[in-house]
Amino acid sequence: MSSALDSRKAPTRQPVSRGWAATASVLRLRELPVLIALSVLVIVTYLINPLFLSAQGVKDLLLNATIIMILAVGQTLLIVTRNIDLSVGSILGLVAFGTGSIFAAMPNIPIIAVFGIGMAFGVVLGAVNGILVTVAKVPALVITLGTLYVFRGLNNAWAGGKQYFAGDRPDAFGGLSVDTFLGFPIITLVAVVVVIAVALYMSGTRAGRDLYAIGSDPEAAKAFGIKVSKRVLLAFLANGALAGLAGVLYASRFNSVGATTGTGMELTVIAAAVVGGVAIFGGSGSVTGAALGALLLTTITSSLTAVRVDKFWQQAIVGILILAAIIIDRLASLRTAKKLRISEARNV
Amino acid sequence: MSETTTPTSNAPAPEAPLTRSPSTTPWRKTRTAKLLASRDAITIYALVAFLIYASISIPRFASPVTTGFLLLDVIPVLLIAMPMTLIIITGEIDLSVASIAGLTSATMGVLWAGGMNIWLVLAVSVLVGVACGMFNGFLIAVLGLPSLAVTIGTLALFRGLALVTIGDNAVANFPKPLTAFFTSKLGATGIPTVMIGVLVVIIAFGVLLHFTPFGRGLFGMGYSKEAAAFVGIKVARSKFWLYVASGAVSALAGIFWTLRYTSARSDNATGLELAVIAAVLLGGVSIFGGKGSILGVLAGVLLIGSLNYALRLGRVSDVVLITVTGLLLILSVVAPSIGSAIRGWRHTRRVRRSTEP
Amino acid sequence: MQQTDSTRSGPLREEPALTLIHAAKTFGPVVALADGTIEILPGEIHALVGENGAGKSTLVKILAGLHRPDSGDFRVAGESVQFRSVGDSKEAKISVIYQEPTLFPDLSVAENIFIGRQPKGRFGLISRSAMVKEAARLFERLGVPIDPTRIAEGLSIADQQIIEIAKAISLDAKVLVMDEPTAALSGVEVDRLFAVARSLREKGTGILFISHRFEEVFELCDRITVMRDGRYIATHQTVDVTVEEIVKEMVGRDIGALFPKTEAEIGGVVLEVEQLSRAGVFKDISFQVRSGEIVALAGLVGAGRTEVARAVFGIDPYDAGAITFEGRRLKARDPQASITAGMGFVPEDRRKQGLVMELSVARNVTLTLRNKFTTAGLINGAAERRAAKHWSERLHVKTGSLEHPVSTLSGGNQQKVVLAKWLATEPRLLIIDEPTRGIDVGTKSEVHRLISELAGRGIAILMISSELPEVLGMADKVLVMREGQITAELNRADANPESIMHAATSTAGGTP
Amino acid sequence: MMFDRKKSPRSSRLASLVAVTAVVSMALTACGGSGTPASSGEAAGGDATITFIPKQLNNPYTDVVLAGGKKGAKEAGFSSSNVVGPLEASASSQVSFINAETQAGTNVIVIAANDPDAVCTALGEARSAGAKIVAFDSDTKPECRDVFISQVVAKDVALIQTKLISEQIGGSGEIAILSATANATNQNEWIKFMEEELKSNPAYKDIKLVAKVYGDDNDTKSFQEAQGLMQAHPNLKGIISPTTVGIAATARYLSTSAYKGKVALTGLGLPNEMRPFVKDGTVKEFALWDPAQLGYVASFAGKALKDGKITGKAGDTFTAGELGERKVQDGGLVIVGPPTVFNAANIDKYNF
Repeated sequence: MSSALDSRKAPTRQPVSRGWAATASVLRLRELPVLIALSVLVIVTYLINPLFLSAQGVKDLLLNATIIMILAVGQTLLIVTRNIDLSVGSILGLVAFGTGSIFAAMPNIPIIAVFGIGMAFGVVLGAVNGILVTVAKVPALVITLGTLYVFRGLNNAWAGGKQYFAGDRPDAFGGLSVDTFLGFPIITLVAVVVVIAVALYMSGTRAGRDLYAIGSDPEAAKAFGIKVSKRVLLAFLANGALAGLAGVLYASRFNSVGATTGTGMELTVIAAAVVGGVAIFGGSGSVTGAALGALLLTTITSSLTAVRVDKFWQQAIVGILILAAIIIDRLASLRTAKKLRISEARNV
Repeated sequence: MSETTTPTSNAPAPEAPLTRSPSTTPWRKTRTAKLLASRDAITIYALVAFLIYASISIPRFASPVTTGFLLLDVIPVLLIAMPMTLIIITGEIDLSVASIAGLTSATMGVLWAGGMNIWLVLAVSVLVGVACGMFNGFLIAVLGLPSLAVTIGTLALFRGLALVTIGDNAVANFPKPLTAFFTSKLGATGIPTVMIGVLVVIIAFGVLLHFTPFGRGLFGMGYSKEAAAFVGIKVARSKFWLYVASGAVSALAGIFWTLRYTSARSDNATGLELAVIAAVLLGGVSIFGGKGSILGVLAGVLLIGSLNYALRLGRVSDVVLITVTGLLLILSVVAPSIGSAIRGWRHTRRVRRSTEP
Repeated sequence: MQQTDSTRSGPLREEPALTLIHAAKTFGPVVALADGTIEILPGEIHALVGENGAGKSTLVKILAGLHRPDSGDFRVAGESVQFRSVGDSKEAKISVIYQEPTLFPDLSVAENIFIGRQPKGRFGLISRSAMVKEAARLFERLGVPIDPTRIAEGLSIADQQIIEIAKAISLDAKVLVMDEPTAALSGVEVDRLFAVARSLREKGTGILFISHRFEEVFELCDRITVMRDGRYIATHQTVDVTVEEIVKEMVGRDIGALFPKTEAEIGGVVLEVEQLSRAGVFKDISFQVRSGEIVALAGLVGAGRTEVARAVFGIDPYDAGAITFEGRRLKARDPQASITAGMGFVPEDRRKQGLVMELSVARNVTLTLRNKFTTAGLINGAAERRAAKHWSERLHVKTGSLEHPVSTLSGGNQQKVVLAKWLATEPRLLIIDEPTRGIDVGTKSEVHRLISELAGRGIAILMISSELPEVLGMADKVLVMREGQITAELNRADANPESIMHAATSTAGGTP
Repeated sequence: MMFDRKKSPRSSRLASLVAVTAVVSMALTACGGSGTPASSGEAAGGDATITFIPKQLNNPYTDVVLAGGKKGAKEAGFSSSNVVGPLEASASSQVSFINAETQAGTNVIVIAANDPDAVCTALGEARSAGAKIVAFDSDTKPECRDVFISQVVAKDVALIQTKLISEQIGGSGEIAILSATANATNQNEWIKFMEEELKSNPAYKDIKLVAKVYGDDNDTKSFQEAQGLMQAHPNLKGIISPTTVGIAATARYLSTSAYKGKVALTGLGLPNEMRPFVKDGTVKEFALWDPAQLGYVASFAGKALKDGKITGKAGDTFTAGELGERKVQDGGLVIVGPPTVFNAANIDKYNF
């Protein structure tokens, strides 16, 4: 018996064929179930209501996901390091209103400058979170719950009853969320570029990998010499910048920006990341997954409307989806653990 | 019984195994001082200081009317904060509480409109809350899923079910005597009659947390689930029942909400979860688990509540209120660590200086 | 097994790879290190020994750049250095392997080796394939079959240490510090580790080896430095000293026999385990423990010993079989029922499992007794405090106040709190998993004597130990496990190192 | 209450005490500072006070209404007028404001109810404490207030919107309604009249109402509801949105989509918000009354109630400043004035 076992765990691993390894690693991807769910959803909806995939339908679908997608990417940067930002909705609101104010004050300002200012504003707000979390060493959950209120309060104080409308902004700015390039709305392309850039950073740079290490075991990361505080602070800044970008895009797409813009968005964003396979306690998950999660969540809403499912069911279905995502993750890790347990026991 | 188990002469302990010097175990010298300087005591001081200040400087604040309106306002938060305190002490969280309250409210509306007996309606509504709690508890305690993620999911799910249940209707014609009861006051004290029930809940959770073996176990679990398991604490089972309790109490809050405002709607109590958590953390409960007290939380809830009410009485905009709530929350966690950071820095400098030639 | 080659002639007098002279470090009022002095030559294996609290860990952390010494002279390759961070230490080619390896569980094995300096490929992005290839090459060189692409979570401690060593090799470390690397390893794994260490020595790496196991120190190391109470005591050529001399320097006095086994009267069966099985973990485990008897579960790490004990106590589930305690069937998965029945469990990981580190000494002691000090369901605080005081004094727990968190106590005192906690329940069976793991020599014999005494009072003891001398010295009966099964049941008379190792490994040289 | 905690340095305790006290006193300073503005002279010997509680603060429509209200309060002779209210329009959030006003002894409370029932108990308490209750914009249950200031006759509002949509879609086709919250009293009443009119009026026999959706007076939500309508109902010809937030969001969606000019949109909107959409052809015509007048009349009604000139029963009359005399109708209803229809020709004449 033991010889049979021995031969199975032969020390020299047979080199697996490259093609098979690639296929296997694709199949192991956590993003796969999300992608499948998304495809099934789109196809079924299309079969019931062909209008769902009309040019306008696709455009709406992508536009709906754009802002949540960008926010989910930023959130992933933080969740991977075992942090979280509950204040993104408030940051988005402040930046969106700020964008409205800028155009009101300087109607001829170049649009690119507005993006710059919006993102810089986001960075400043992100820095408030990041500095409080890293310098005072207190949990991000509590700090950003606090800044969720504080930023919203500032937004209300600043905006009061004032709202800026699409008509107050240059047409070219609003046009960003109307015009398409190769069938894709321009702001969606911006989001895609953001996703790709951050995904490359997270998987292909040392600093990006450090983020995973930090989330995987913060103490070990410190012992290993990774500059934990610096990296986490940078993640907060990046998240702030992305929330700022989302705020500017919000102002481009929607009609009014005011005191309550972006309220309650934080849970949708976190839900998108969770559905996309980002582990809530850090260490694993990808930006692409989170972006797909955002796309899935927003698409569900649209397709339920398109197939005329009672709209009251929408929120319940979103809830079920989140639960399904974490249960799937759990089952997968249990299976791996069991496999490892068995092989460990024999591999003495 | 406790006397007999206190080991005396027949205890099977080894007689003085080798140790170099017999130890002394001083007990009392730090206990009182520690209690007086503890994190939750700070919140209590702040509450008392604020109440004194408000009574003196805000016209009409010091009156039984204030007591009544203030308490009516904080009752839902106060109720839910109780199980939330216990849950956070074990190192978990429940974000779905407000949605459970909403679902309860929706259920009440539909059943009452459907002609069910009001007492039966109330009973079923509590059962709905219990069922929601069991669902959370099953996912978190039995399947071992992270509570933060699970309850974000059930936050959406339960609120969604509330919408499915009652749609966009509102049911308002609850029996007059019942709704009147929920806003009635105890004589001239201004204290709402329902506070008696709320007090029972508070005392029950306070005793459960601080004076029972179960409560002891919760603190242990909050620090180390594994160590807790080794001393026979039923980690999963304790958590499960905490979530059930949370569901049941959230249902009570939902019932209170519905009858106080005589309106059963799917969006009742939306966003209450963040208010509850903010109050609990302000009351000195550690988000990492293991630390906290019911008394501190009580002070936290009342501090936010009375601040709230005082500001409204002074017609200060809610803008100030939410900003202040946020700042309080941040400062309550940041201030101690800044304090200790400064201490640490001073110490290092002193050592450096003394050792450098 | 390897030949002891510590007779190798004294190293050439060359530039030391690292010297630390009179280093001091205080934390508030606590002096962690009063005089840290060590010299590591290239191509030597240098042992650092001392009791717990002697300052070894602080010294290691200074070398690692985690702590900055308040004073003292620190040189690497002759150059005076001031490490401000772990990065500085790495820069100076110092690699530290901690007792509990610090891998990132979510990252792949290859990534764990190369974190922070992953090889770059096109466009300046990390080249995963180059990384995996390089890791595979390292493992090949170390002769271990670890898949570089798997995630680190779930790896055995031995494998984790190998990965740490691979990391050190790939860093081209000039000094390798190993803090108790063998504490959790089985015999075979220790041999593998030693082979690697020796080959590194041949290549000129200076190795600092910290261990409580003298046979290892004497087998492997060239020189030995002894520390006591935060101070440097002496450095010896291994060939010039004996274990007794070293121990004397460590404790500052003579200590008695290491394994003070006293004969106890063996009574009736307390615990009977029949055909206990759990898929993939252990199978058909049957044994009995009688009152006053010390039964040792021996075997290699990962053979399933701890898992059996956990299942018996009710922490883990089991698929089949029965556990009978004093004639009554025990419920599965219910530690509380086991405690009520009269069982206690001193787990191997004191910090994570044995104690709630942030809770006070008193709370820890009475945690097992939560249900005893109650009146009408409510805790009687006074009775609880009396019990805590009583048992802490009985075991001579040294603490400023019973209100202090357990984390402020020394390792030995913490272990006493764990024991106090269980003795307070007046158990009739005590399961002790690795009773002396990470405990210094002085406390070690104290713990051994305590266990003997407990057996003498009629308590049944089920002891899991990876230290053969401990097993041979203490046990009345030895059960040897291999791959989840009991392969031998030896009486005290029949138990010897050969018989146990044979049963534990079965096929000689079963190293993969 | 004896739980163990990490021994932590006393100074950190002190730090948090200082911090908490600092914030609290800061809040109080704010309270003392802006809480009782100089204008509100409580002390002026029993002079009347009035407080407006809108559905939600920081809403442009509300701001116009309140500006009118403030103006009216001044002219009517109130010694102080205040605005308090929740930041989010939820059913129960207005109650604690009513409570605080009750305690503050405010003479007249003017409220736009988020939920006709939820505010009733609190208003009852306010009335028994001597306050007069004027509902405006959105009614409470009739027994909970003294008078209700309505924009226009509810039925007129409904009819003008059905008329506009019928004209714009040429009298036949599918239409949908995008409303505020599902419980909004006034919107629901209008929708009821619209449905009746569509059924009973033979001129509308070819118009089919296919959907009613709710954007909760939230810009994003309304936007997405509009989008959903287009997808779920490919043959949709027109949308009625009887709420200012809803019509603006829908207009924004239509103007940025392929449906611009193909799907008609009308309803109730603010000219300032709708101007670009009227000019770019997304919206042809829409309606609204002058919101400022609503607040203005409410103030005068409140004063008349306070002075005992009217009691809220049918037939009472009072003078609403520059707008002249107003008469209380059945059910305590006071009508402000007829709605205006805005289109490209006249929209630039209005600034609200």
